[in-house]
Amino acid sequence: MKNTEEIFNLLKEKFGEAIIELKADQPVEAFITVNPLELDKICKYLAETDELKFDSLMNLSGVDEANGESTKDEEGNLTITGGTLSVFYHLESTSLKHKLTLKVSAPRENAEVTSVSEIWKCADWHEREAYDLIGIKFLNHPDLRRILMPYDWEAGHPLQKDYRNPEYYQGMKVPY
Amino acid sequence: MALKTEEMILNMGPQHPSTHGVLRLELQLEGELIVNVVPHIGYLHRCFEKHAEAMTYPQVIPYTDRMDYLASMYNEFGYALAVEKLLNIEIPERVEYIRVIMGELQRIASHLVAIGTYGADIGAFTPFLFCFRDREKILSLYEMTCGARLLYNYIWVGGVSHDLHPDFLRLTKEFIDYFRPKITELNNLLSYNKIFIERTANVGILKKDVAVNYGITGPMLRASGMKWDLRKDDPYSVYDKFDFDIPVGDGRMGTVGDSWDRYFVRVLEMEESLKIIEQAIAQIPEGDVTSAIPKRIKPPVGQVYSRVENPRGELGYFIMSNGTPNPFRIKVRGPSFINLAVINELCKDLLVADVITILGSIDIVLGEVDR
Amino acid sequence: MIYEFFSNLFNNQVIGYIISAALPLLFFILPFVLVAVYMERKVSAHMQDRLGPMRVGWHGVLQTIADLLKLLQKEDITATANDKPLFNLAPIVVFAGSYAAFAAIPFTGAYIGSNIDLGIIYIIGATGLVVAGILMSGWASNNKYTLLGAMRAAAQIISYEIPTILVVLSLIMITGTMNLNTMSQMQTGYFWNWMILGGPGLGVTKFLLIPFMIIGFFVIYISTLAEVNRTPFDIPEAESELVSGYHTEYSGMKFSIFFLAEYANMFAVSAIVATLFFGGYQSPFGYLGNTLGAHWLVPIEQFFWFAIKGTFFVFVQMWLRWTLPRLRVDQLMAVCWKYLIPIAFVNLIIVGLITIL
Amino acid sequence: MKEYLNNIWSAISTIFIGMGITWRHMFVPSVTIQYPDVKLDLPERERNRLYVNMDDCIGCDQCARACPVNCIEIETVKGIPEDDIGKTSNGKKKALWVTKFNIDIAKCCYCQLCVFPCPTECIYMTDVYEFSEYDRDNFIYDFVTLTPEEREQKKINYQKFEEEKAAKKAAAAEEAAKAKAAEKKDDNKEQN
Repeated sequence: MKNTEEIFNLLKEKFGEAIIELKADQPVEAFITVNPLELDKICKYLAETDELKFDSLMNLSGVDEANGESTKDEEGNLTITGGTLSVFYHLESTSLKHKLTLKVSAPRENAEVTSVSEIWKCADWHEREAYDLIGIKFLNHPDLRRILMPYDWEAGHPLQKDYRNPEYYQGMKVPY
Repeated sequence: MALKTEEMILNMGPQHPSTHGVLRLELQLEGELIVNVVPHIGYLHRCFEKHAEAMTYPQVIPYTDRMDYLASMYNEFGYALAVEKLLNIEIPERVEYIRVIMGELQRIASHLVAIGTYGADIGAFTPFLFCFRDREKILSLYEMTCGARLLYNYIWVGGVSHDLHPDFLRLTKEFIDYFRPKITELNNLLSYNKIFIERTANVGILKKDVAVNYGITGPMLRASGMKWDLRKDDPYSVYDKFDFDIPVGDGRMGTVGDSWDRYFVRVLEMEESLKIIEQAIAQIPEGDVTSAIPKRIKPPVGQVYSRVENPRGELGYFIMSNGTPNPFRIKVRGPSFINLAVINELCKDLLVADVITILGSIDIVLGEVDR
Repeated sequence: MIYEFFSNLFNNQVIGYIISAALPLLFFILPFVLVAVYMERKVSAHMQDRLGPMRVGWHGVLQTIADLLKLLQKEDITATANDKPLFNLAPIVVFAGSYAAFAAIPFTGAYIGSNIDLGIIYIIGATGLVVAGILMSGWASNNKYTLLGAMRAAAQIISYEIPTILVVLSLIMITGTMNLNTMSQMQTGYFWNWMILGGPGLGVTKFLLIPFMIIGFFVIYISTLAEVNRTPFDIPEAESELVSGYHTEYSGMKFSIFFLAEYANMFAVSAIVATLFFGGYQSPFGYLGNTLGAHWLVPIEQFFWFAIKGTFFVFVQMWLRWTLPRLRVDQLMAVCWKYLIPIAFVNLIIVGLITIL
Repeated sequence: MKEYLNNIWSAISTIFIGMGITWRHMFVPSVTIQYPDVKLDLPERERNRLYVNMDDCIGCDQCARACPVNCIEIETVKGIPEDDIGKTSNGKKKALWVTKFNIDIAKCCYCQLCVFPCPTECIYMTDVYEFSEYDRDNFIYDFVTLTPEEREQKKINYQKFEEEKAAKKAAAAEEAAKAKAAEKKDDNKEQN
């Protein structure tokens, strides 16, 4: 059993620059921020090292942090430029009973994170959901399609803070 | 050389009697043998998470009810725990006990639906109605307590909306006495029936390591032989004060982790839940139930991941707060959503009829899969 | 018999044919189906702690008639992709198959549509037409579910005819006749003369036969259950898998013809089982008409007993349906080929040896 | 062979056990309630149709804010000093005319969140559950006791009152401004 700080030190030693920071001053949960493009390697290490053995991915949640520049047009529609989209990974080891939270942030305009669906199969649908609702692209994902929204939904990703409903979808009026 | 024939695509759902809602399964068939199953979900998508961003924290609770509508009480329970963790508030002892009693009754009610509809999927219609008959009794208990039968809005952040009805504990005891023999009857009628065993045993075997890798939780994981229950392994509320077992699949009728095990773990869990309720009724303290409800919920900036053992598995709430009365982001890790993802793995090289068997044993609620 | 009566009455062969052919339909099958559907609903309801239909008439007795009227009014939907001639023909073929079986069933000693010597074999042959109708409906609907249902039905019905025939064969060996009327007449007297209790006559043979007759009865009852697609063998309709199998695409009157055929078939196989093993129309305790000296009463009594027996077996079919789950396709075949056929075959040989004794 | 016979035995025995259970249930009294003729007794906490007791409503808008589906719409007009709006049952004096109190019961999710914040306990859920309608517009329940003309009148009254007040204020303000301007001039002079 290891706490987040020990794991952070371990990872820092192993991966160096890819591990960005440990944030423990916020309430409830400490998390480690890592580089989105090296995430798969880090996760592989976390899942396969004997002293860590994170064999289960509890949750994967994409977040639109809305920390860019937001402008409102005359109708009150919000547009956000810049800033980041993030993904939180909640890992757990069923044998060693410790937990870990990872965070990756990618630039909003071209959010790319490496996929972990090879390591934990359940990440497959989680990542598809994050892609569908937030618009984060997962590199090396086997089948990155929309999952909850219709496959031909063209109006963007609904959980982004500046999402706007389209007027029409396939000839049907959207806001009823 | 085997003759290569054209595969048939059979579209099962969205309108199909046994997909438990509006799930669409695209089956690639070789005769009646399944080559591949592609699930298509989202027909019930309401974007709960987007709604929640526009709501205040207490207003989200009615929305959580509508995710897993067969286990609404537990959805509220999980949500309330998550927000309480974020706010860091103490809950009166009586509230914890009430929540546990309600949660376990909900587990029985939810498992009754799972078992009943599973019987109906296999073709036995009578157990289905017996299960619903008994579930009605639980719903009446709920109605007495909070006025609603299905979508309760009963467990609030920091407390519960009403104290227990004066008759509640007596009637619950009566229900327990009434219900115990019904489980035996159900077992005789359905669980040990040879045809039922033939249909479910050795069908859709889920290995333990595959289950963990797919993030499977709840009765499904336990049926695969893994003793993993958040009520014991990561105790929340007052679950550590009760004495109960975690039933695991033992492959009594076939292989460990087959559909029969998944079904039977649920039957055994109902008995364990009865045990917990009995203990909770004996131990419940007096006290006020609404004193800890905060007037204005405005959590500090931060994020929390909190999870409970829902009747279907690990129900997790990831809540991110930016210090306003509205949650910045709520993500729900629905157990049905994750458990459904494994269906392709389970259905390979089986018959069409087995897809129904396996889908029923996963016990999904589409309201939660699609959110 | 009945044909002769009518052709003499009207002095015209054609009218005699038509009336004698229409009699069982009008006076037996339609009323029976109305009663059976009501019974099915009430039996299932009470087994499930429900009440069933309660609104139309006293305890809902007129519910089936209301349903019938509803079905008559319904729009007859034919999808564009259907093969129309086959699609329209299929329900008629199915009904013709099950209706034809009634021709050789002896309702009383005085009423049998056609008293042919090949009775039982004719019935088994004629009901084979049902398979053709089901296949036609499944194919013509142009729907994958109906096709799967029809294929399953064809495989199932054809396979299950084998154990049926094997058991029938063992009875033919004992009685030496294939005429159902003769077979019923042989079992006259009291219930210990029924074939299930070793048939008429006394002696070692009778008592030796009893266990094998019971086995034979179970085999034929199970296999006829499968032939009429009832639970646990209702996989061609398998509501939870195939929506409703081969008649998914049918609506209105065509659907109700399928429905009619299903219930008519249920009675037909029950009647066959009753005739073969339970004395057909014979009363278990002798006849009131004979004791009173009123001989015209005997056929009415016989009809009463026949209806009671047939309805009882239909009731058992319903009872099974509301108790048991459904088998899978391969298991269904396994039950037939691995269990019923060997048992029936061994049974046949032993019965044969006993009759030689 | 043993397995074969065992299979036959277990199949037959479990089928008969099951048939025994269903047979027994034929004689168990059924649980069905013949709904429109017989009705269940509802518990006292039943949560069904919303009702507003307008005598007590002070138009505070708390219920509308608590509603997660925005099915309550409230509009109020301030009373003018001459109006007697009445008192609530717990003795509070009302200050607002409620000119619109619509509940769209078709949108309502029966969560009871509106009931708890009400300071006068005038909105509550009743046990009426049979209120189907043929027209969707009939689901918008209007609870206001005033007639439409009265509502208009109250609005006009208030507007007039406001205008008068504004006029008075304006007049007062003008005077004040004049005075101020005069003062300012003095100030300017002084500064200069």
